[in-house]
Amino acid sequence: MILDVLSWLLLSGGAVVLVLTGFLILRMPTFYTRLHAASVNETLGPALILIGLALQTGDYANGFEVLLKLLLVLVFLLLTGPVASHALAKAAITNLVMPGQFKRIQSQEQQERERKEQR
Amino acid sequence: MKHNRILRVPVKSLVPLIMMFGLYVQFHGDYGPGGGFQAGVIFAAAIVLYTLVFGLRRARRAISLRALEITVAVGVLLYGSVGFVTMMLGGHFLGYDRLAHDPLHGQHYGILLIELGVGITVAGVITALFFLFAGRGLRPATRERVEPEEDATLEESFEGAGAVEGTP
Amino acid sequence: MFAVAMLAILICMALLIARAFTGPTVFDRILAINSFGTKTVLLIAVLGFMTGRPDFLDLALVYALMNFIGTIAVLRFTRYGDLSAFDRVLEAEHHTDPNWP
Amino acid sequence: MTELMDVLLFLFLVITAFGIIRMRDLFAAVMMSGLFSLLSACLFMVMDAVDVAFTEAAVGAGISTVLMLATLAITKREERGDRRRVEPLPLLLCFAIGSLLIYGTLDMPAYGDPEAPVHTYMAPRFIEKSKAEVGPPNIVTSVLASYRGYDTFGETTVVFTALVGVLLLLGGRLRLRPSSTMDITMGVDLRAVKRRQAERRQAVVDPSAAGDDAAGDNGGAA
Repeated sequence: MILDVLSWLLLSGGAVVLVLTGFLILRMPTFYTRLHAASVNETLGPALILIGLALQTGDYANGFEVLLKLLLVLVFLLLTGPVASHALAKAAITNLVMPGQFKRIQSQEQQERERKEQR
Repeated sequence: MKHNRILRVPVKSLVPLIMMFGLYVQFHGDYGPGGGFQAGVIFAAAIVLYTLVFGLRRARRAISLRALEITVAVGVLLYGSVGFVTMMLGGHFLGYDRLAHDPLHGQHYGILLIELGVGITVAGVITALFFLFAGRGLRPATRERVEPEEDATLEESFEGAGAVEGTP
Repeated sequence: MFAVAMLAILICMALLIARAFTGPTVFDRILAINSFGTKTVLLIAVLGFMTGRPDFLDLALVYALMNFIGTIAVLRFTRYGDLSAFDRVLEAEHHTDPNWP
Repeated sequence: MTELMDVLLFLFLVITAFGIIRMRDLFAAVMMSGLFSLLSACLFMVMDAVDVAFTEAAVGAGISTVLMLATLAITKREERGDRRRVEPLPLLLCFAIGSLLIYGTLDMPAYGDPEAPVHTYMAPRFIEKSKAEVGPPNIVTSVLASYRGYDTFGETTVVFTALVGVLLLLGGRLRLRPSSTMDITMGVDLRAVKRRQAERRQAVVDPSAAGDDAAGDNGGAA
């Protein structure tokens, strides 16, 4: 009973997170703000929903196996999601320049050029 | 090792796990979803992931194209030879009943072997396809090494070009 | 109870598809598709519990894996324009290493 | 709820398909086809075709995207040709064949109809006997590997032949392609970048031209 209530809370919390961050991904003005929303969408939402599902596995005959697989999926998502977000941000920073950040990137490039010329 | 450390560390630990998961799919196909084809694809996906993060040349040093050709042929031959053996034992081509005393056990062995053949073939083919397609832009390994000075600037030239490109 | 989560996942999918099509830059599309892959993983997990047969979580794992590989490949492509051009950067980095081929 | 899911997933699928057709950027189209593949895998999953969903997820979403990207590196990123021009004859042909196909689907049994020929011809026999004859609990595996072993052998040979063809076309050796594949990347002209770098290096060697060059670079960048 307590597990059911807890699982319900986690599932609905995950649902709220998913919908909110989905709207943020659609409505945020620049790429990096969208990335911020998306990384929450990729870690917190699945974590809440999968843990909520894991609390329900007691009702099934092969519950332990299902629990193990759910945790495996969760670990995999938590491992790859932030890595993919990081790679995305890095690729975006090298390829595309946002309005507010143009100066900074250009100065970095100049610094590196100067360093190389000194070498 | 200054490039992509954040990418390298998780991928390095993930690749063997993915390969193990591929083997699980391969041998669990009788009981759940999966089988030789899917297992081969997952196994190849692990190698593709390694190649994407650590570079084609390093992956090709580990797995040469010659070895892949042999692997692919071995997979198809394994499948075909199971059929041949069943014929030698007096059954039909690919009639697995003769592989053991109990027909059910024979079926089990037969399915296991041919799924293994399919898995080996598919894994080899997809890895080789990826190596061949991705290697089109690469210089041959036999040529002398490129000038490091020129290549060291390549990455930065991309960044610089991106900055110029992004100007409003 | 699972229906709520399923509905949220479907709404989130719709929003992500909208972002994938309107996305002004390539990176917005990649972001949307990467998140979409995570949503499909969740959809499969929740669907199993909704139908009462949570046996197919292997599939969720495969989806997560393939989504990750696809994202990394796309990022390599956007950054180096080729799936193997990255090798030149690595080579330049390792030109002092005698073991490098 | 299940009906709502079906309707929404099919709607997403149709929207994605139209989006892919409308798209001129081939790179974006490749990524969208990955999305299409994920969606169709979800639909297979909803229809309980687990093995098909497995294959679709493994091949369609991951590997085919990677192979398409590797192909895209060899070609151009933009679709060529004027797309506002409408050719009347192909359009008419497409409409005729399309309407014929839709007319043909009207005779098909409804989805999940127990009286459909698929469910009355061979399927009941497989379902009843496969446990006793072949063994594995997954009937798809027993049909694929045992009852239809010849077909699977043929498929494996097809995969093998595909590799042989690609090996014949692309060759076993790495080809020499200096930097022509890099030039089309992200719209960046690498030759121009290299030229600029060479000028910069020249400017370091020859200090008299340095001021001009640096000014020119900054002007180009700012």
